[in-house]
Amino acid sequence: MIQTNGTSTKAPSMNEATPKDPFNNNCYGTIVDSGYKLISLPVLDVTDFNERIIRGYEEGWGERDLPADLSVARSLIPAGTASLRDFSNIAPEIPEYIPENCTGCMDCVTECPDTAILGKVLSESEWSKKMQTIPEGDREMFSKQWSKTKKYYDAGKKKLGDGGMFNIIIDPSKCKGCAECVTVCDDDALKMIPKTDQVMIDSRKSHRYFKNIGPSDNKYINDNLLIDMMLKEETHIYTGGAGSCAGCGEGTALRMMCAATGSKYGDQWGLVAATGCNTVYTSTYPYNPYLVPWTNSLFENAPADAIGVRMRWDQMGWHDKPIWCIGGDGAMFDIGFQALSRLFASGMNVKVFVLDTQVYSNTGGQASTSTYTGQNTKMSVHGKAVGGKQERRKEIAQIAIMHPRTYVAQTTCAHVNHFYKSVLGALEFDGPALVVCYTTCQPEHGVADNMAGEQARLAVDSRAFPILIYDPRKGDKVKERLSLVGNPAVKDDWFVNPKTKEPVTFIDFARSEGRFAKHFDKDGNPSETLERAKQDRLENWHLLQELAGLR
Amino acid sequence: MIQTNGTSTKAPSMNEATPKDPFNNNCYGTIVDSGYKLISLPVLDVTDFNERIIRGYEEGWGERDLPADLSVARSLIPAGTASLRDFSNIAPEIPEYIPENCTGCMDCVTECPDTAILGKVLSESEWSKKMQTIPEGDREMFSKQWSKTKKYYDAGKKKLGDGGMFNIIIDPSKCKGCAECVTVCDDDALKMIPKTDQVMIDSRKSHRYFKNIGPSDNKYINDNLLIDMMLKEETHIYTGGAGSCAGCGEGTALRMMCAATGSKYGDQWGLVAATGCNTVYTSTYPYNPYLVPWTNSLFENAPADAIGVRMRWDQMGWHDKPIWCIGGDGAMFDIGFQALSRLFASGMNVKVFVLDTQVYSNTGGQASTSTYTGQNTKMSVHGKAVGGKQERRKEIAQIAIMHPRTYVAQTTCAHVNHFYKSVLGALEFDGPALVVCYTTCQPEHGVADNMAGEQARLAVDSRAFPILIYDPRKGDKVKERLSLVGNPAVKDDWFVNPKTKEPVTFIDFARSEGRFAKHFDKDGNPSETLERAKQDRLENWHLLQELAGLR
Amino acid sequence: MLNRKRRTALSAPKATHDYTPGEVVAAVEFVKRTRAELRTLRKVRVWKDKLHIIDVNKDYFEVRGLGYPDADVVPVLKQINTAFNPDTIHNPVDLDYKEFDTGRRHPWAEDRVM
Amino acid sequence: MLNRKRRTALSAPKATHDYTPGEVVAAVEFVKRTRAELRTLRKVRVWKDKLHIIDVNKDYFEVRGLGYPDADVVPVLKQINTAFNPDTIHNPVDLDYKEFDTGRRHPWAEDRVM
Repeated sequence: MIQTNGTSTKAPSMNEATPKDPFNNNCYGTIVDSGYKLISLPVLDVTDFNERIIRGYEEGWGERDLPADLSVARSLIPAGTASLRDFSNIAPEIPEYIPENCTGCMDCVTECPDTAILGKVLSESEWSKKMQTIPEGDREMFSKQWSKTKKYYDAGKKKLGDGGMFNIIIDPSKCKGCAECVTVCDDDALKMIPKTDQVMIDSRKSHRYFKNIGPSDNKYINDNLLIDMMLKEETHIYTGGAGSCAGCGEGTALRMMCAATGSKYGDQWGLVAATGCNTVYTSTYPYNPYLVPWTNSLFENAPADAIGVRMRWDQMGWHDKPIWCIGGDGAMFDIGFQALSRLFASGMNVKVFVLDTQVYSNTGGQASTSTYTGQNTKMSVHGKAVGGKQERRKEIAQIAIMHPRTYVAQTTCAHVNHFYKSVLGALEFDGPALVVCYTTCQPEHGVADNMAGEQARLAVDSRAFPILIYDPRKGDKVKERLSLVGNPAVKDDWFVNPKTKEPVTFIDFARSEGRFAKHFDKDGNPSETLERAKQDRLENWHLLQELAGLR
Repeated sequence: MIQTNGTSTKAPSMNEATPKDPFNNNCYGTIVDSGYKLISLPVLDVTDFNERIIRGYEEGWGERDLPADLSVARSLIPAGTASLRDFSNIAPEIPEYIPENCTGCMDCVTECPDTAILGKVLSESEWSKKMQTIPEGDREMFSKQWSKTKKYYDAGKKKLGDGGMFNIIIDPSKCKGCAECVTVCDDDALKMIPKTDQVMIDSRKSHRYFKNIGPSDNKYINDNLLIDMMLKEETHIYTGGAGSCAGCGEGTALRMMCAATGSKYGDQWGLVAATGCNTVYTSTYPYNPYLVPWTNSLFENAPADAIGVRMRWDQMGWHDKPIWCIGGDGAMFDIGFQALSRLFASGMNVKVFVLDTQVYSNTGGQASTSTYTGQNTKMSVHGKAVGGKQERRKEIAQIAIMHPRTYVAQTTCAHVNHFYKSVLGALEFDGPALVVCYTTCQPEHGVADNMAGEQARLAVDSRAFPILIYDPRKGDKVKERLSLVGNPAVKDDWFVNPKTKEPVTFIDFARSEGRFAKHFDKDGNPSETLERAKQDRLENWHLLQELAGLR
Repeated sequence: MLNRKRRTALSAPKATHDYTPGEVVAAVEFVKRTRAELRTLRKVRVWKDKLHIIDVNKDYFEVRGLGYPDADVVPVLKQINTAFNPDTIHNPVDLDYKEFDTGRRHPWAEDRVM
Repeated sequence: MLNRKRRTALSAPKATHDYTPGEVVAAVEFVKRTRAELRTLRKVRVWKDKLHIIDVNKDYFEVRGLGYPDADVVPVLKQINTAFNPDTIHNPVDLDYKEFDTGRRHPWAEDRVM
């Protein structure tokens, strides 16, 4: 028998195994099982919502047959209901783990947009005992998925006398098959395989056993190694089951931001979201991936909304509970920019996280002020007369730096340590903070589903999107406060790609994405507009170098 | 007989002498007479408007008896109707000119908020002829108001063989008695005197003769001496008769901006105004001081409105006609900031002029993000618990500098040459430009009516409001583009006042204005909040010094 | 230019007061007359041993025998809203006189409450 | 760290093609098979005398006898949306091979008209 979570009744709970979900992969908790996130509110009955409304949608009759009662009419969604959503059947392939190649680097776990690939480390002695709890017929299948890495096993044996057994597991109910994890794995420890019946049964069982055997052993987790934070349950504030596209760069960004915040504050913090893709895929009724309080008012007023929440929380004495205000470039560079600026001027303790896809992704791809020169979008369509957007990109990071005492970072999910430092630095700062995160939008950028990390790295390498951290506490000059560490060849105009020995310019970045494809003639020569875009990016890089005292 | 403008009919035109206005001081044209600014539009009959609607308001029966016809309902106002407005009776005193002390510096003409003090220069030979046209009984009274200055007379005689006779005249129908002209005169050539009947008769006659004798002789006007531009009729785009407070700093700023633009473009340009004091006092029905097209949409969208006008003008081939978008700090730092930022990002040829009073003057004195720390306003009332505004001032100039290729200036009307250079530089620049002008708001700042210029100078001296010009064409580094020339002691923290030998800090500025009065205890010691404000201003100055390569 | 230019000499005072040490009340009472007999006040010049209260027309009152070294100068300066620093007002200075502005007013609706 | 780390060696190619000078069409036809027989393409490695078309699983096709000095390498690289610079592709380089990404796709509604 597969052990499941919760008590057994005649009608199994949505958080238990069911005939449709025989190994209870659709369930609360990420590394270990958990009950529903209950709440004491007269307007929201979590158990009723999850058992009745989620069931209606999961079984396919919700939209037709759910009564228009108060619960539905209020449109409130309990925390983490996306955990109960089943995505098993949306992709034809799934990653397979090859333990003998794994180094335990945690890149795959970190970069997954869907909380669908998980890691765990146990001491060998504890692991041996746990393996005995696995049904005999599955024991070999499951135990051979564990890896003896240098990082946990050899180092653990040396330091602690007991090696750490390391495991990577796929949650087949959440994986969308984007292959981002396979792409970021430099150790050939993951590959895509077809979802045969046997593959799916083994995957579902393995995920179930993974959750049953308890949490990671914290003694193998080095708190200074930020990338290991996802070995802890409290970092999994953003569950799988959100409705974002396969490989969505935003999903990863939100997961990592939630992980860093969760690592310090558990679930004692909140989110105010500006309308955009992020609000659609995290609140498509009745599915919510967040395990912390979340609200969405409008496109334009998220920072103002967050100011209001902050004031109320402060009145209640909750000064130490962080509030993140999140939105896309459309919301933050454009429509809500004034509210954002007002927030910075207020000096209030609200953190802002921008999912910068350089386009209004949600509404069909209109140009924003973040859009690059030459980019082909709605509102800047590439045609015979005009080749894409002609304006220059607005740089919200530099603008934020010029506001009174505001912490500012620009980062990407591909720069894991820089990302986590940016987010943790924002949280530690005693005032407003802005973290602008480059995120790939596959359909609007014109890149493959597995390319979010690679394209983010190329954006940085090509000076399309320099990373930076500006910390007002670091001295009394801008050049002491602004760090460009993390950008390659930080004193040069361009970084030289060691794989081609050629400088990596904005034109090289443009060659790799469909949104700029029309700028190249049939011989591959770039347009005059694209040359201007390259110059624009160089000037922007020069400005940053000057501000950082490097020029 | 006093000669008047226009043809004589049974019912004299509003642009002619009337029993109420026997010397026709309320008339079109500033240095010389002019007819109505006619326009060929089916929706606006200028002559009917001026003769019927203006007459109704000037004679006091307009609001009661004017029919609610289409003209009234449309709320369109012809150009320059404020010329016909009579302010003779709103102040008890009026300036008197003392020609023997005058140096012809043009400060009084330049700084008047109401186009009520005018200058003229004629060759002595022409002047002698013109004096013969003055009725004999008034000839001595008028001719002794002319001055033989070194600047025009001595230098003219030497260079041209004919000295320039210089005259300053008060328009008694427009003067509000603020005494700004007397205050800025360092030569004791102006003083305030009571408006006795004789004083008013002489003043009205003198103003009439002044207009009758024709324009200045251009050979005495050095185009490189910017302050002399107001000797030319085409610079008087902003007429007297606007409804601003006595001594309003904004009135001077708008006049000077209009003068500089008029000096290059005549009346071939336009204005888009954001709601605020400026729209109220320049369009209080039926009075309009502008001689160029003007529009006002909303508080928040003036830059967007200006983008639309620009696009249409460009479609019509009017690429070379400038558009100024004007607004207060409420409109530009706050409510319309997003539209402003969008305009900068567009790269479009629209110039923005901000009347920065550091407070929502029009709506009764609420704090804006431009308000200084410690300032006592509505929304930041000074009380026992909290001493005025606690936030720091937002610096829109630095923020604008971080936008793509935007010309930026910060200036004041007290720095005449800097002001004119800022405005002319903005006009010459082939893209978006921002000119932020410090302007005193007497009732909200708590200073006397005559203090606009003095307080603006002190704002600069005390680093409350550093002046700057940032010209993106001046090099490829910020430090090459940003000039702080014009600020005193530009390399030091504080300027030392030569009249006290003490450093002039923000606290000294605060001592001089009622808006900060509550920060001083009965012994004159500043509050902790004010010390923070001083530190904030020093840090802002340090930032500018760093950006300009001086630190 | 609207800038620190030459200042022309002032003519005779419109009224004078001879300060007697300890009699600051009399000096303040004298200064109160400026409200009525002078126009809008512009500035104050304070010598070691006298002070001028000057209006926009450069007419002025003179108080003799009271200068910046004296403690009693403070209430006189405060009476006319002078912008001076009480910490440094008495300091000696290598100048003929110190000069201060007097343009401060009560702002509109200063005591308004929301 | 998600960064330039060691690359493990590739195993044997899933298919090979021997390029004959002048027969670029055949090489392109071979490459078109990658659409079906490989997974999502990841990158291309180009030696002086051969090239590998590599998918996300690091399975790959090999074209022998065609390298970066050859003019015919261009249509082959273009066929699979390689991000390379045609001005410099043929330049000699002090590297075993040059490596390029192949992740470009048509963006959503690329040809939409407002």
